[in-house]
Amino acid sequence: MREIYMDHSATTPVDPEVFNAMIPYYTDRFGNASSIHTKGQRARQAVDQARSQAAELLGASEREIVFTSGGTEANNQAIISYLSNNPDKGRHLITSAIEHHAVLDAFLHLAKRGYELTVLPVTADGLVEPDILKAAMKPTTALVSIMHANNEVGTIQPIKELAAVAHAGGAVFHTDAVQTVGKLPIDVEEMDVDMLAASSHKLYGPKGVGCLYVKRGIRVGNYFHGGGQERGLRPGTENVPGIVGFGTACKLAHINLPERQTRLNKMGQRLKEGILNSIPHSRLTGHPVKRLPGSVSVCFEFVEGESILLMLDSYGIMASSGSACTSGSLDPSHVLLALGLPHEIAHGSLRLTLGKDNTEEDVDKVLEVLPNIIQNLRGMSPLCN
Amino acid sequence: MREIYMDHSATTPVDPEVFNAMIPYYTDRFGNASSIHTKGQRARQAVDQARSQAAELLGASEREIVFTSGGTEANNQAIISYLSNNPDKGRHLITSAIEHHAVLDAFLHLAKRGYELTVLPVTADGLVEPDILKAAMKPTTALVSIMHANNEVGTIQPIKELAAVAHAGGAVFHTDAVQTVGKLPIDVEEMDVDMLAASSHKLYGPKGVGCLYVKRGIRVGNYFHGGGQERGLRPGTENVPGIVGFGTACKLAHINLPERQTRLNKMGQRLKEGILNSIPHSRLTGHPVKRLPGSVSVCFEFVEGESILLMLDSYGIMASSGSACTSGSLDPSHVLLALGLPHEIAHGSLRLTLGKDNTEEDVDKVLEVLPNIIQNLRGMSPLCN
Amino acid sequence: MYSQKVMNHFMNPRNVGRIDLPSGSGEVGNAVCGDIMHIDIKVADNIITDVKFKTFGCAAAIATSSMVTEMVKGKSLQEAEQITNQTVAEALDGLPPVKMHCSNLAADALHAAIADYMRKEANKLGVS
Ligand SMILES: Cc1ncc(COP(=O)(O)O)c(C=O)c1O
Ligand SMILES: Cc1ncc(COP(=O)(O)O)c(C=O)c1O
Ligand code: FES
Ligand code: FES
Repeated sequence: MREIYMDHSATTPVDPEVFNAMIPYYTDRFGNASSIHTKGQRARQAVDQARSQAAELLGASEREIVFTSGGTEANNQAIISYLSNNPDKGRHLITSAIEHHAVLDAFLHLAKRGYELTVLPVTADGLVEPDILKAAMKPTTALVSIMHANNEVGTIQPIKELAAVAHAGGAVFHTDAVQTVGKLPIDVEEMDVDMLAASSHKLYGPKGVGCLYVKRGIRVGNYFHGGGQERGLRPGTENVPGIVGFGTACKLAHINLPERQTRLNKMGQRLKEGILNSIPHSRLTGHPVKRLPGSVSVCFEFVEGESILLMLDSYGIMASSGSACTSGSLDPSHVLLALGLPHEIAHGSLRLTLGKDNTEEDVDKVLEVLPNIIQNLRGMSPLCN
Repeated sequence: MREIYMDHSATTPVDPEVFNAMIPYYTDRFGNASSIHTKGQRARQAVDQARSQAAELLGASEREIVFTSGGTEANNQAIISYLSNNPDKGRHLITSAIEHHAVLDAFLHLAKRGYELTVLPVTADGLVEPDILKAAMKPTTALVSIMHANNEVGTIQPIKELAAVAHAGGAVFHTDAVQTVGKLPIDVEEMDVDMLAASSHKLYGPKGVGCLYVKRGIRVGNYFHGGGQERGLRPGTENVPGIVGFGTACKLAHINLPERQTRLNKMGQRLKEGILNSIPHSRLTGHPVKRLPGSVSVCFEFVEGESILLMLDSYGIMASSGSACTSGSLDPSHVLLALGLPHEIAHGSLRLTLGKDNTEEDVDKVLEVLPNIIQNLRGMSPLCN
Repeated sequence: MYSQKVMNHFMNPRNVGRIDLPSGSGEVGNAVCGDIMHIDIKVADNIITDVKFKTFGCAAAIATSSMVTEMVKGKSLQEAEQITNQTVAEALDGLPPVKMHCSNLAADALHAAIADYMRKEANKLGVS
């Protein structure tokens, strides 16, 4: 059975070219980048090269990139270390209701530590409206953090406009771009963000590495305490092979982005329309057009997400859901609820996220089996007859 | 020129068997361990297996292991999250003067946040004496953290005795075992520690991964804020290949430890004696016998560490120094100073740390070239005639 | 995550559907929580001669529903009443800890159906 992986927003395979670039750094060029000897210096050069590759993808300069262990760390560091390093700034913070937990929970942590937190609502399509942000700004607002695109429903935010509002109000602007780096063109200058978080494993790089962009002049601090790595901003022995892989993934993304974007947009469009047209009582979640290329998120009434996933898996189709109740909680995700979806509908969510290796045949296959799966499950459901 | 790598305390090459175990998890079994589908579940199983391998090496149970991005994170999390999760405990903390910065700086951070910190002195051999700890204990002592063995001078601490003193005084005991896991037999039960930090790249595993052992019943918390990974204790997508590599490294260490320990002790002994006997005005740093297998740290009067390293490097010999002034600071390491070495002597430090792939010929080679290097540099030094 | 038995009952659920004119019906859970189980039973001479279910929920919810119907078919009401969430989970070779409340529902729905039948019987007696 051909495996049809459609869960690229969860994670991506490492590109073979990326992996090839990493190989030498495990057993041969394994030096510690802080060591003075040849092996150390070679590792240092590899880290420097990766830094310039990451910087180039983001439109940043090399000194503005801090390598981290992933998107969670990058977001945590941006938010928490910025505030602890700028105690003179106000104590009001703004974020949105559909952020990833790596952002939301960092803010909730700060709220418990005495910061005042505003969580902005979103439209039914998942948009944070600049006017809503404007109305929420206070003289004491120190930091605004709005994600570039949402991982569950794919909605892309008007970051440039939002950053402008934050800046007009005297606040610093951070964006969680974990879902967009490598998928959408990014230029930190043009978007005018002060900080931006990225995670390697979402763009065909290895897991366990990511980066934080910090605009020159923005005083973030270290989140870890320890050695002087990353100019003191990220203590801990550098994950050299991981960083090399991330750098290479950035390089490849930079080259392939326009073509991939067009292709995934088109394929995603067909998948979306095919599903909505062939399955009654189904609806798209997120924005109809402002969405991540190749990201299709839908809700089916009368059925539950995990059941859909396991049925799809039996056909070799791998997807995810915002409502698979594995965590012991019966609540659908905070994102689906923030969009105003009723619980019973949010329970039937399915997310299919296409990637570079998916083919039109993969889309055909999903469109062939999904309607039957939904019909089957509905046949068991007491909610429909 | 044969490369002679003698910097295993800085980092180790990934064992080819470890690397082979990791390979499938990059491009094929690349799933996110939180995903419900087949690829996700396979990743989950791999993480579970690694957890049992790590637990076995430490004499812990699986639920006591939290995977982190390395030794720095494990130490930071142990110290900082333990305290923020146990606000009812006293606010006095104890550590030693020779800890790694990942521990020392975490404590200095807490000291700035209002905790009272005692930094214990060490003997000239680098030992923390249980009696000194006992005298420093207060009714308000919440946490004691003493490293298992020192990375610069190799001294092994009497952890069991120190933990007993901490416990008798009602405090929790953490140990930074980054330098000993895989090199010395470790049994957390028998050592009776409450928390213990390890880092994969010191035991022939990949960089960017490590773990924290947390004894059942000890309430640590998450250091990152985000998803529910590692039962909420370590949010962030699991670095599956890294964790698999670390697990495999633990398995191999468990098998090979006794033989390696004997061999490295013997080879280290010969290297140490060879150096001290052939080079005048040289002295061992750290304890004469209670030291890490294969770790030889010495100081040469009248010369400076970086110069020694670069000269050795020109012969393909890779080593390190506690006084290579790369950080822009001219101070020798805090460890050498804490041992009571005068600045001018500490400046001439050299650390040779042997590993499993070093041979007797490597030792011969160092013993052949090092005396000349030192003589050479001394010939340039205004300090000696 | 799931045992083979759970997956088997999930992929090939037994006794799905509704019974026309059931002797008793039970429904537990609600759509807001994400799981509803409906069980119909047919009873003759104190024996459950037929049983059918409809379930909205995760794989564990569907598998436990299916399993409970298989366990009670042909059993006396007294035997059926002995079935607990624990015995359903055991019959499926266990459930992941976070899914234990699903098995709860299956046993609850069955007991609700039996109670419904008893109530109807009692009402009949009362009338006659
Ligand atoms: C939008 C978003 N932010 C943050 C993260 C966290 O990144 P990581 O899991 O690499 O720590 C993710 C993915 O898990 C994400 O999708
Ligand atoms: C004793 C000790 N503790 C902590 C660390 C930090 O570990 P890592 O660099 O893996 O974060 C190291 C090594 O760098 C070490 O030698
Ligand atoms: S002697 Fe030149 S920097 Fe140390
Ligand atoms: S229905 Fe959600 S856990 Fe079973």
